Parts: sequence; C-alpha cells; structure tokens
Amino acid sequence: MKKKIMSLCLVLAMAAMTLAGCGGSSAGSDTFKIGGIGPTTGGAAVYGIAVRNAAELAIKEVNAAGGINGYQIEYKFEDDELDNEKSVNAYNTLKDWGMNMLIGSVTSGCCTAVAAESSNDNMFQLTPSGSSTDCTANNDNVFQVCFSDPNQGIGAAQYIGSNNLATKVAIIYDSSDVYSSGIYEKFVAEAANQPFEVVSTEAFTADSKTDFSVQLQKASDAGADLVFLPIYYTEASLILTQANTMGYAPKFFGCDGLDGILGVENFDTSLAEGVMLLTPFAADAEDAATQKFVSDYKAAYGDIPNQFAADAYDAIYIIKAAAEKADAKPSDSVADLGTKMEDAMRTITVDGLTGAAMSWDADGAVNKAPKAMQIINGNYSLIQ
Amino acid sequence: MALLDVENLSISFGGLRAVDSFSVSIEKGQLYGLIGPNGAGKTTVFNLLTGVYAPDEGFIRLNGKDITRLKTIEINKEGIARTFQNIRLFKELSVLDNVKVGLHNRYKYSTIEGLLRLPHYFSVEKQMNERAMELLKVFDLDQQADYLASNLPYGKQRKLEIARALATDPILLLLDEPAAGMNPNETKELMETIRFVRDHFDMTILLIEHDMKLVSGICEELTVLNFGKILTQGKTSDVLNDPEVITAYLGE
Amino acid sequence: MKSLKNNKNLYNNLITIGIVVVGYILVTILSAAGVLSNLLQGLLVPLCAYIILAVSLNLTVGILGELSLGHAGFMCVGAFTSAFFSKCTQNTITFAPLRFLIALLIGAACAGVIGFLIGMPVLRLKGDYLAIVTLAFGEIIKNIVNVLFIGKDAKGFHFSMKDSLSLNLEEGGDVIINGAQGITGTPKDSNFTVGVILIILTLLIVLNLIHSRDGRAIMSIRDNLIAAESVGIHITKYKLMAFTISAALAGTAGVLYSHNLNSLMATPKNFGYNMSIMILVFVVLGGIGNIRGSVIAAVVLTLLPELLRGLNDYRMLIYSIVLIVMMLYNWAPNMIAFRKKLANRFSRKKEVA
Amino acid sequence: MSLLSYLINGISLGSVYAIIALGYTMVYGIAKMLNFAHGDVIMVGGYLIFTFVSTLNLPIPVGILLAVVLCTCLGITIEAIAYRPLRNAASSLAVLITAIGVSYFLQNVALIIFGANTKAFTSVVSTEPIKLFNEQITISGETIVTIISCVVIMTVLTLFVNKTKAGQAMLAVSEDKGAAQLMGINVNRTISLTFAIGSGLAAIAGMLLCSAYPSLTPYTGSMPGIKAFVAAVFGGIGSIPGALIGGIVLGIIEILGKAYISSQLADAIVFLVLILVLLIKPTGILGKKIQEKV
Repeated sequence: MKKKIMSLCLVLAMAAMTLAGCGGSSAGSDTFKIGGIGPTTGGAAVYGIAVRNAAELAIKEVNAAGGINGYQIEYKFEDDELDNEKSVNAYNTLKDWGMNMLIGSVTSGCCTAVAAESSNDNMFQLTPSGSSTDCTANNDNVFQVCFSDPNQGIGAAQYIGSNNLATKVAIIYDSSDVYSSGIYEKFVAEAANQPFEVVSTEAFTADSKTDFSVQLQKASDAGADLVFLPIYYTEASLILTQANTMGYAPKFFGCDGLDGILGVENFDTSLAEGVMLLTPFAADAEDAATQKFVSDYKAAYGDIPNQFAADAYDAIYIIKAAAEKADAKPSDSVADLGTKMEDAMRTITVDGLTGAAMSWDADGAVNKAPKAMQIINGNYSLIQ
Repeated sequence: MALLDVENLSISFGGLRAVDSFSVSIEKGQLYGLIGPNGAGKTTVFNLLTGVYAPDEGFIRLNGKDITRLKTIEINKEGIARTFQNIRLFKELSVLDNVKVGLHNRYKYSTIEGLLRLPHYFSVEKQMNERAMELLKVFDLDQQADYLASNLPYGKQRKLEIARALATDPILLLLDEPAAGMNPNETKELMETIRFVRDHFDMTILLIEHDMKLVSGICEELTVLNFGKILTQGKTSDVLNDPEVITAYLGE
Repeated sequence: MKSLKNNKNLYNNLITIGIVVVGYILVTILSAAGVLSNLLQGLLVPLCAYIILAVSLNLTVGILGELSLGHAGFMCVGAFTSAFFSKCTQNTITFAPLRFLIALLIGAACAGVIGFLIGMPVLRLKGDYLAIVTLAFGEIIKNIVNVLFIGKDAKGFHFSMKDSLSLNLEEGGDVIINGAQGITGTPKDSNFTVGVILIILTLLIVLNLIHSRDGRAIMSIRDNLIAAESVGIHITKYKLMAFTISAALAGTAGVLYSHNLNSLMATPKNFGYNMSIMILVFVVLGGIGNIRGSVIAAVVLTLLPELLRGLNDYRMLIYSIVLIVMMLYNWAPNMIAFRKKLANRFSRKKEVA
Repeated sequence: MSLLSYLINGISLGSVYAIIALGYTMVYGIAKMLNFAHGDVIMVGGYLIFTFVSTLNLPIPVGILLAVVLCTCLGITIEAIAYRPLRNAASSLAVLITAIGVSYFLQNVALIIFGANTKAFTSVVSTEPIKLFNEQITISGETIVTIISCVVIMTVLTLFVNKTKAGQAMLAVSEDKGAAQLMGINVNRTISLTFAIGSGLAAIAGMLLCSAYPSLTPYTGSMPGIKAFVAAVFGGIGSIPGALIGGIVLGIIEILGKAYISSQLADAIVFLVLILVLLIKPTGILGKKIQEKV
C-alpha cells in the first residue's frame, strides 16, 4: 500500500511539474521566441542535430547584428525522436515556452503531424527539410526551405533525361521512409516521359538496411548504367562500398539526401567519385557565404555541415526577411504574427546558401533552382 | 460391471516400457491402492488414465464407456479427477478460487454475462461460492478461503488439491501420494477425510501411496507395480503378506 | 466471509476506476482554469492510449502469463483500419461521434480478429519462443502496412502492394493509404473525454473478466497448465480468449491514437517492436498482473521523458538510468527486503510515538 | 549464376548474424535471459575498435585486443550492476526490462560521446576476395574471415563448455542453478564468466559486422541484434551450433526473399519463415525438446 501511495504521489508531483511549465508565455514580449523541432536522439539524430546547430548559429549571427526589427531572438530546440506523436509533444512544449515562430519539424512525417496542430494556432511554421507535400498542403501557415519531394523526383528524372546520362536506370529506395518513397514515385512517373527506361526498382526498409547486395545485383543484371538513389547518405555509403566490392560501377545519382556523404568520418571518398546529386547546397562551394558558414559551423560544432544544416541556416534568414517585410513584433499574438508572416512570405525573395532568389508559392513550396553536383576528386563540384 | 476397467495398458518411452500390460478392475465405491517402488510406473498409469499420455496399447473403460485416448479435458468431463504427486495448485489464486476453477464446467454463465455483470452472473457466482465453501468445509479449509493457495501449509495444500478435484464432480478420484510429506497425525486425519469423501460423495478412489499405514488402513484392494509390470493384485491383506512384494520393496 | 471477499474485489476495482475519474476531473478543472500546459493537454489523448495498451497487455502478460512482444502490431491494425474508415467516410458521415464509434468498433474488431488468427497457431508455443513469434508478427504487420497502398476513385477502391502508381487511379482519385507515408488527414475525432471513457471501459472489461469464471480459468492456466487441464479447463479456448480480448483492446488504443494525429505512419518507433517493448515496460514496472500498477506506470513513463526535456542531450540517457533504477528498486529481492525492513522500522516508530 | 551469387551473399550476411547470435545464445543458454543489450555491446565494440584503429592509429591486433578486453569488462559490469540483483526476482521479465534500459543507456552514451554522424569503419580485414567463374562471383575477404571466425569460435566454445571445468560449471548452472550451487559451483562467478565471454565475443562481432557493413552509428547494433536474436531462436536458442546454422539460414532467407519475392517485404518474409519453423519445431532447428514432467 505504501508503495502505491508513493507512486501516486510521484504521478501527482510529475503532473504538477508539467503544469508549472506554462508560466512564462506572456512575459518575454521584447524578444522573438523561435522554436525548433527535430530528432536529436535515435537513428535520424544526425539531421535533427544539424538543423538545431545551424539554426543556432544563424540566430547568434542575427542577434549580433541587432536582431529582427530590433528584437533579439531566443531559441529553443526540442527532440522528437523521429516520432510523429513526440513531435506534437515537442510543439506543445515549445508553445508552453511561449514560441512565436517555429522551425521544423525536420522530417516529413513529423512535420505533417505538427502542421496539423500549428495550423489550428496559425503559428508561422517554416520547415527546413520536411519535403513531403503533405506538410504544406492545406496548411497556409507552413512553408518549406527545401524542395518538395515531387520537385526532386521530377527534377532528377528530367535532369537525367535531358542530359542523356543513361538509357537504363535502376532505383534503390527506402520503402519505409516518407522522403525516399515520395521522390521515388514522382521519379518513376516522370521517367515515362524521359528518354530512359527504368529497368529495376528495388526497395529496402528501416529494418534491413545493412545488406544491399540483392538490390545491386538486380540492377547489375538488368544492365542499368545509372542507379538512382533517392535515399540518405548513410545507406548510400554502404551501397557504394558494396557496389565496389562486387565490381559494379554504374553512375550513381541521388538527391539532397546524399549530401553529407563526403562528411562521413573515415569514408573512402574515392568510392563516391563520380556520384551525382541534385542538391541545392554543397559544403565545398566556392562562394564566400558558404565558406563562411562551413568554417563557422565547423568551429562551433566540429562537423562539416550538411544540406539540412544549410536549410536551417537559410530558414533563420528567411524568417528575418519575412519578419522585416511584415514589420513583425514579438508582442503580436501568435495568430496575427502568423498571418503577417504568411503574407510577407509570398512576396519576398531571399538569397541563401541553398539557392539564389528563393520565393514561395501559395502552397508554401519554394521556388529555387536545383543545382547538380558531381563528386570529383573527393569534392563536390557544381556541374553545368 | 466395474466402474473402471483397464486392460493391457502399455506405453514405452524411447524403448523403455514404462507401463507393460497393466490391467485393473475397480468397482464402484471401492478404495483401491496402487503401490510399488519408486520408478515402478505408478504415476505413468495415472497419466495414462487421465489422458496426459496416450497409451501404445490397451483399453480404458469408465462405466463401460471407452475413454482410451480421449483428451485430459474430456476425461475429466467423463468423471475422472486427480491430484498430483508434486502439488499443482493455482498458487496465485485464493483457496476459494482454486475450488471455483474446479467448478468451472459445472456452473456456467456466458462471457458476456460475466463482462456486463448481468443478474445471472451474480446468481451463478453465489451458487459457486456456496458449493465451494461446502467443499472447503469438508477439508476444514473454509477459514482460509481468502488465503493465497501458496500461503497454505503443506498438508492443507494437499487437501485443497483433493477439494479442487472433487469440485469437478467426478465419479472416480485419483490421488497421487496424498500423504507425502505429512506427519503421522496429519496422515491419520487424511485417512479419515478420504474415507469421509468416499462415503459422503459416494466416490470411487484409486490412490498411489508409499505410506503403508495409510494403504493398509484404508485400501480394500491393491495392485503392486514393479518395473512397469503388475507384480500382484488382490485383497490388501493378501497382497501385503506376499513374499514377492516384500522382496520388491525391501530388495534382496 | 464470502461477501467480504467480493466486497474487497469490488472496493479494489472501484479505487482503480476512481483514480482515473479523479484524474479526469482534476485535469478538466485545471484545463478549464487555463493553467494546464499545452504539452500536457497535447499528451492527454496519447496518455489514454498508452494506459489502455498497458492494461490490455497486462491481460496477456499478467493474467494469461504469456509474454507478447507484438502488442504494437495490434495497435497498428486498430489504428490503420479505423483511420482508413474515418478518412473514407469523412464526408459521408458528418456526425463525428457516430463516425468515431463505428471506427472504434471496426478498429477493435479487426485487431481482435487478427489477434485471434495469430493466437490460434502460436499460443501453443511457450515462453521466449512465444515472445519471439509475437515479435515477428508485430514486425510483419508493420512491414505490410508500410507497403500497403489503397486508393479510391470513381470506380471504387484500388489496392496495391508496390507503390501508389500501380493503383492506376483515375483523375481525381485519392490515395488513402499511401505506403510508408501512411494516412494523412484523419479527422481528429478523439479527445480526452473519449479517451477516459475508453480507459474506464477497458478497466471494466479487464477487471470484470478477471473476477469471472473465464478470468479464473485464464489465471488457472497461468498458474498451472497441467492442473488446469486436469480439472477440465479448455486451454486453447481460454488462451485465445485472453489474447483476442487483449488484442482488441490494443486495437481500441490504436483507434484513439490514430484519431488524434493528423499524419499516421507505421514507423519502427510507434508500431514496431520498440513500442511493444515500451508497453511491456509499463506492465512490468507497474507490476505483472497489477492492473492499477499498469495505469500508474503508463502515466509515469509517458510523462517522464517529456519532463526531462529540460536536460536536452542527456534526456534519453537520464531516462534509461531512471528506468534501470526503478526496475531495481521495484524488483530486486534484496531491495524489496530492505524496503520491508525500512517500512517495519518506520511503522514501529510510529507505533511508539 | 545469380542464384549462386545470392546464396553467397546470403551466407556472408548470415555469417554476421551468426557471430552475433553466438553471443546471444551463450548468455541465454546459461543465464536464461534475453540480453537485449547485446546488440549495443556490439556497437560499443565497433566504436572502440574505430577509436583505437582509425583515430589513435594503433596497430589493428592491439586495437582488437583492447576492444575485446574493454567489452569484457563492460559485460561483467553490466551484469553485476543491472542484472545480478534481479536474478532471483519474482518474474524473469524484470531483468528483460532492465536489459532494455541498459540498451537505451549504451545507445545514448554513444550518442553523446561519438555524436550521431555516421562513421565509416575501415575494414580490419586485409584478406583478398576470392573471385570465381571468370570474376562473375566475388566472395569478399570479410565474408571469408567472418565464416572462419564463426566456425573457430563455435568450436572453441563447444570445447570450452564440454571439456573445461569452468565450462562444465556453466552447463550445470544452465541445467539447474540451485543444484549447481549445492554442488559447490559459484553461480555468480559462472554467470559473470558467461557475460565476460559473451561480451568479448560481441567486440569481435562488432569488428566483423562493421568490417562487412562499414557504417557505424549509435544504433548500428540494435537491428542486427534483433535479427541475431531471431537467428538464435531459429537455430534453437541455447545451442551453440544452432546459432551458426540459424544465422546462416536467416541470412540466406533474407537475401533470397529480397531477390525472388519482394525487396519491400524482406522483413515480413524472414519473420514468416521464423514463425513457420517454430510452429513445426517449437524449439528451433537444433533446440532441445522440453517436456514438463507431470
């Protein structure tokens, strides 16, 4: 009995602690409170951590330069463990903290789940990397920094077709991942209009992503001269290694998820030689803005930033541009601020690391030029 | 016609003939003993009778009905209940509930009635409680009805097993070493109880026992098993004076 | 004597349900007063779902005594079938409570049927082997849901196991279940009140079952299978009954869960073995067979990681340590003895005073 | 020709499962607990070797040796702190849950120390691949080394268990803890030793896993861990040769399932076969039949 009473007290104490979280929401009206959501633990932590760090970096810069409309930014990032439900929990935690605007969620599924909540509050939400169209569809308050999945799939197919990169294409994608299967479908649909043939489509899942020998073997047997990899770089690095072991050397073509492959510590970059990827960002780009970002990021966090980081970095500057255009103030209510920001977003044009002259359509999807990169001599270099 | 008629029952485990041509005939109302040294196959006979094992050969008839190779549950429904050598109570259930599990097939209401607590549930539960308490009283367990079965002292656990077996309303009761681990006083008391059960419930009882005092005290007839085979069969006093039996027990 | 015992059961059950009701009233008052944090408000429905899951799994683990590591699979079935229904009928059945009620019945029934079908062959396995088979089934369900594509157009439903293109939908057709992308746009029909009603319903079902003829049969199998058989208990029937009810209740939790989230996907995190294990953690920490304990453990362990958010990177690390410590505290024989000793000394002191 | 190459790929994947399964089955056989943290000890082993060899540039044998020693210590520590106090707990599930806690703990410690970024493990295997049939089929050096290691470890373990005093003590403990204690066997020390061996094996498994599939994250161990657990059950958990057979069979099924049925449903196929095997042979391929005495 005593144990039960104790555990009951524990529950009550915990509930009380949760309650206590709601004090500060009205207090800080002299700063913008920007919240972020993404996975910082679990298998997708690398993306969440990249976004968290890069946004922090950008916010420090903005604050040092006088903030937005003269107001400093406060920043808080919450973990969602790559779980839709936890992502909503994170959103609510940030609301308790008094968030004015949201960067996130980092992944598509979580972003869609959070968008349903944030649209009720008309909270301005800018996702750096939630690329599914479900994130923005029917949610006026949600905008993307990255390309949407259909954009990437169609773009990749068109690029391969118009540059005559291959006649026979194989696809290896992650059927258990929203991002990957989203691109895959649009790619296949668009491929019908292109002068190449999809000869093999093989999937893998989150539970069996160590061995790719079958997928590669099938691509090889089908005579594919290009393998399209709409996946993340962790698996891609394994695919490249295994293809090399079996002596299969087609062209490899990927999307923005492949970015970061050269940053894998200790990775034999010669394996990635010649890999092409359609991504808006490359850490090795020559321009001053990228170089500054990369060196600052590396100094602060020790890693080379990937495209997620660049998207998040841009996201802060996009928010800054929109907020300045809209003359936003922290004292605006969340919903009013949302309306102001949304109107502003549809009119502004922003130059960022991940694209020049980015603008947004009515749905909240971004217009920017994709860049095709190829890995040459162990570096990303812009082609075309 | 005998109540239980067993003919030529045999079973082998991996070449070892554990029970070999076992035959016995038990009349209604008899108190019958099955004795023999350790490993003679007594418990195996019980397991064959209750369908735990299916015999390789032979027949079992209960009240003239062939019950050979029926499943344990069916055999129980036909009227054979048993206790176990190593006590097998429902340890995490109360003493009362142990008996109520025994009453399971005699008092019924549907799952829905139970879940919705319809009136029928209450009336049947009440009947079950009354019947269970009656049985517990026979074994002087009614004061401990709310105890967890595992909290009962050893002797009472054995009694509870008998009560639970009786709850299934059997016509034949198999007791596997009911006096094991009991002190002489408890054994004496148990003998009384067994006799009482036989008389009061109009029961036929087959028991395995090592305690010769108990066997000679209550069993009317005996079968002696040795190495799976019947050594001898007959009236208790005759069997116990058989030199062969004495040799089997005491060795050469 | 007799009535006393029944009263004790009744009293115990009332306390369990009372805790839930008091919790509900407390939260409602706080919510009305506007002092409830957004986090907690957002957590309420998932919390209800977890409580139902924990209680339902306790039926399998604690009452039936079989280890199941595939409970999230049944939740997944309930979540997807009901969300599918609600999404399809969103525009035809506009009265949300009715739609939810039907969805609930569908979700629970489908999960129950799957539980029954799975239970039939596997329940004769024992212990760890049963555990691994249930784990396998959970993973199979998740895997299949991830490659399931169902669309609807003027011609009716289309079905594929490959991708949404192979559905060959006509112009204007709608993909309802889109493989890994799951179901997006499920109407948000569940709320805290519904959740609490479902908890109470679950508790009533489980507690009433335990204290009935069937429940005793189920527990007798747990305690001693051979003896249960010897007194005429139909082993398979009762194992299946417990397993099916447990699965159906997990399906109910799935319905609650899916109608609270706009975007429903079957990820390893929410419907994989990780979740099954999480539910098992609730059950074991709360006490195997202890229904009230399951409720409390589900609340504590769901709130804990959220409360630890302030610790940032160390959050899950601390969580794991707390989990280990709580397990040792609750289960280690030495710890239990030590606690007893302490409690004795404590109460003796009180007596003296 | 492609079937042959699929089979070879299946064997190489299976050999990795097998070497992990050996540790699983060893601990299960003697301590009778599912050590869910085993996969994560493998991950720790991977990181340790990565640190010693790639970061600190120690010679490979020294790195492996250090990793094995450290993992052994880790295994003993985990057992002493988290598992031993629960050995006589009222339910065997208690220790299972603690093992899950330990698994989370190890993952999160690795996350904090090494970060979430993938690290490319440099293969410690320098054996040349074997090329057959006009170079159409390649058997990688990692596969060869893994299979040889599996067989060697299996043989050594079997000999150890059957021929040494400590091994006999293990067998005794696995049969009946209480009786073993009465026979004067130090149960605690025997189980400690089991964990020590299991964890040392985990370091080797980590090395081979990461050499064959060179991407290392804090979650590297969890999925192969589960698969290896499945493999161990498949082969008959507790049986040392069973682990080897189970692992290889599982690998082959996974690859063939992907190749000839559906790559999307690969997991479902593996698990379905497992279920079928267990329904036909409830204790796995080489498992002992357990019959309760009535």
